[in-house]
Amino acid sequence: MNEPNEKDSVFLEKRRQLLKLGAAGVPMLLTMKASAAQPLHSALDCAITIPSGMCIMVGSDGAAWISTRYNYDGSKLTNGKVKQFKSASEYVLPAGSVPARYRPDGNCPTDPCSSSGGSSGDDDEGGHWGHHSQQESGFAALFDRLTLTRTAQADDTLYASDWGHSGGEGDDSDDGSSGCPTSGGDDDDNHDSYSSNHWGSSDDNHDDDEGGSSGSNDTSSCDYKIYCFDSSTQFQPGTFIDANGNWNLSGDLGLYTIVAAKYGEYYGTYNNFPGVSCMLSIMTYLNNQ
Amino acid sequence: MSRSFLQIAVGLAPLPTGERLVRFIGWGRRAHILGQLATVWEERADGKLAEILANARIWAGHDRRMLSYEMNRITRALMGTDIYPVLLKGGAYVAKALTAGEGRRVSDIDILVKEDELDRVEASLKDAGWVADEGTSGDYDQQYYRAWMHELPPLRHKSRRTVVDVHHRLTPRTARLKVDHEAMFAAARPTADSALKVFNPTDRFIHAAIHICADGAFETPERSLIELFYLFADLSEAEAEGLRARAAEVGALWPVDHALWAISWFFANKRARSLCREGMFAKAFAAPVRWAIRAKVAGGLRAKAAMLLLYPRSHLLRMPIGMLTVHLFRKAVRSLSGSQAN
Amino acid sequence: MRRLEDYGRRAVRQALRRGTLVLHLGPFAMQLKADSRALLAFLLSMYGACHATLEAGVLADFSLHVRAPNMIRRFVRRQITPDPGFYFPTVPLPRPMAPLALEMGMNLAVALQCFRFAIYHAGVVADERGAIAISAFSGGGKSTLTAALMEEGFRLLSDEFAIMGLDEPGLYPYPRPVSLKNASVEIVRAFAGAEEMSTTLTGTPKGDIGYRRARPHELEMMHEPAMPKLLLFPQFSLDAEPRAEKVEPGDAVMRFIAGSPNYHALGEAAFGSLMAFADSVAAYDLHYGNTADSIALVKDLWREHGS
Amino acid sequence: MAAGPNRKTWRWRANPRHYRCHVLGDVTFVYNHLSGDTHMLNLVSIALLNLMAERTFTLDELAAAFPAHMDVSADECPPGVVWRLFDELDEVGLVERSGGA
Repeated sequence: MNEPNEKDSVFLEKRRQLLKLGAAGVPMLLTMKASAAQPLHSALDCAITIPSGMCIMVGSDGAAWISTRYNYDGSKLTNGKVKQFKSASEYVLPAGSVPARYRPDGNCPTDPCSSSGGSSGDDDEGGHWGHHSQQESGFAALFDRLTLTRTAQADDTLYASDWGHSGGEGDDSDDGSSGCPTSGGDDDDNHDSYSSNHWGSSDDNHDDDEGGSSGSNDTSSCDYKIYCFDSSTQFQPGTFIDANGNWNLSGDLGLYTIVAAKYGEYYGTYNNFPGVSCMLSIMTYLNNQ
Repeated sequence: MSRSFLQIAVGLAPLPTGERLVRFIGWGRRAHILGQLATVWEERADGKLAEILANARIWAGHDRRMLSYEMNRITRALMGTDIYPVLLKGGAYVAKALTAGEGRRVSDIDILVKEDELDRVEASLKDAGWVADEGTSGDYDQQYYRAWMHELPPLRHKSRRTVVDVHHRLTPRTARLKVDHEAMFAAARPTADSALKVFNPTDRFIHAAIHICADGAFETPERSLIELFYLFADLSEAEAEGLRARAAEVGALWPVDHALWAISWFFANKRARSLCREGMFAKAFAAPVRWAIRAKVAGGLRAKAAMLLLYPRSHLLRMPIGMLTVHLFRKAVRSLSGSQAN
Repeated sequence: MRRLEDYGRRAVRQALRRGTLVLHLGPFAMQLKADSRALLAFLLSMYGACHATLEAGVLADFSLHVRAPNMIRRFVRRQITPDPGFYFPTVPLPRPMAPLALEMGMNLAVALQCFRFAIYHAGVVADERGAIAISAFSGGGKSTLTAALMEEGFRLLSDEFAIMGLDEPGLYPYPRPVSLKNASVEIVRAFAGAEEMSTTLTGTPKGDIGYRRARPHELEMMHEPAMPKLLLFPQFSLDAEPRAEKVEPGDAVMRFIAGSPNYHALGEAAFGSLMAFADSVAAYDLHYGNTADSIALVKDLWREHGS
Repeated sequence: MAAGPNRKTWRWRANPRHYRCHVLGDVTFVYNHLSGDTHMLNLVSIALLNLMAERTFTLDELAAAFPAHMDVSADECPPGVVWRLFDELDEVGLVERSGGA
């Protein structure tokens, strides 16, 4: 270490200035790290365009319904409207998808919420799979199978479809059956059926918009909250990532980012949820950091 | 994959050539064990192979540095307390410079503390900058870990982003397998340059067997088998002789028997086989499990079926059936760790 | 070693389908697998002069499987792995954009899986006097300037990465096509000539994308590193007065590290080479409003620092 | 944020075997062998690191010795600033405890 001459007056003055900054709380030491906050990497600088008229309805359990076809006027939500929204929704995410801060707070100015609380949503729609008292729900077996299917599928991809030689790797005789039946070709088919088999296909509801009648004695629902994007909005989700690679998500765009990421997590890119490709390239990048 | 690839991986069989070498390296890459291959083969390799192995060695070096620095930081955070945690798994292998720790890729550090120290450890770590990991900061996860698991919810350091798992038992409260972690804790020894302890070699093997055979770590079978192989090779004759007795004493005989079977089968290891003969696999489930392990290692479609057998099994061992479905579901739903950040 | 264009189209297609096509580019061997006409055409056009092998049994540093919409499966797998270790770079894009997926994948492979070199996000060109690194720090026209300098007697080392040795600051070539976005596509087409360019991909997540091919002599010299002399931070803004401002070496290093995907993982060897790099380069912010100005600025600086 | 508890009696030092320095103009880049991190220290923080490499200090001794080492008056370099500087070095593992009950 060749430290400069400590008696040098310019040098001393610089130290004094820095000490003043130090007294003001400015850090005197920086740790160098690759900053994910800089849109440095091509994977991070993509943008998402949210189509105009898209609304996200969030349930108190963190489930979400997404629709571009529901005209929400901002008025108080009723059970009828909730039903209509659900049938108009193009995408559905299961319970637990949306973090608590975006969920309805459950404080109904006009009561009925507290009494109907848990039961208003989950007895008819089958959308609330993650209810805590799963024993009653009757879906327990389904969760089980579903999860295992997902696990196995994902695993299959790892072992079966990465690099075509996989079939030949069991080249020893110690395993009984020979060459694994893992050709690249039927892989794709597997994945396709996987994507459409699970989680229900909401497209069937296409023309049901008018189906749910909003009857006159419709009670208000505070188990749901709706977020809408009026005009088409473009934003870069990469800007939500801080220098440590953590997400700092807030506001409606934060919610959209979460929903797009969740969608990608569950379904991949099959249904072209707006922005899912961008989210996935970002997630891939971050996961490799 | 096959036994022969595993045997090459630890240096028991010669490196293949040509297309088979390409398959071998592809296998090692997918199994995240190129670093381990590098420790065995880099010096004897040249050309592209040497470069691939050097790349893996440098990468694994980062994990190793991370682990030792996390030990340093945990020691710092607990300074002035009378708490001396036991380093588990990868951390212990690095601290003791074991072959099992060389080239191994790791993502977080595990420590074991006494149950009555848990609150103080959590408070100390939080004072030193660790926070609940984003992926498990929700009420459900926090409650789940505290109520049913054998560890605190993972703690992630705010600026370093590294994760520490603080255990106070070696198997969950709910597990059918009851391991006497207190006996193992009592036999743990201090390490040279930190306030952390490590298990003795016998208990280290026993814990790896529990973790791998009973705790779900078999999702990465190649890594797990190589780890068991090296830990077993590090046992002295006397330690190997006493292994099953100690396992019986701490209530971990069946995972140890499974581990011994796996070592004897996959690495054609005579010493493990001779210990196996002492008596095992009377239990009805042993055969399907052995099939599943073999199938999982072999990969391909059979691995998928094997996972159906192994995956819920490891969970069944950990928690009552009622808990199981909810947790499996939650686990599937749980986000991208980042997206629920505060 | 044979070039890709020396093989017949059918042989290349078969190898690409089987996944035995390996491109040998600078220090890296990249194994490719794909079943896409668009990709085959792109490869033959943009990588024709690149050294390649088609037979099985060739080891590669990276394996890239470009399977347009389906690659995302591996993303799901993340949930069940306890180890954040290694993933194939995967970029989910519609089929016609397979070339973009290939290029992004080849970038990601190096950025995320290479540890034999320190990687920094920068374009690099060189002549016999040494190398110029053009940092992407401020997003101000790195690729356009890189492509422009190729017309000024510099050879392309890399459009995307400064690939630096460990313990020594030499910069290594990885001569792949220069990736140009939106307005830059036409600017570069104008001075490089249309025959040097790929067809333009429109409507990608990054806008319009076109590629400028690496030239045969750059591929011939792909094993020859160059010593860095100049580090530039280009900042394009329309109608800006051209000027070059010296950057303090400490600041330059700080910005440069921020653009590295692997510096933190490499330990002391990367520190050693980066400090040697810092001692050997002069660093400047370049402000300019058009390509001609930027070239004039670089030529001035190169007269002073290229020696 | 502190890296852990501290006591008035604990003695601290910097161990030059655990890091490597490179001066670039007014800043010093320090590679930390323990963490693998690279830190950028300014003229003040490198002075504290260098002082602590000479011998061991309690926090109070450090606050008393640093102004003279910097060639400034104690008013210009109050103990609070020194302690915070110390915390920054402690946080990244550049200093270590060396005795003191």
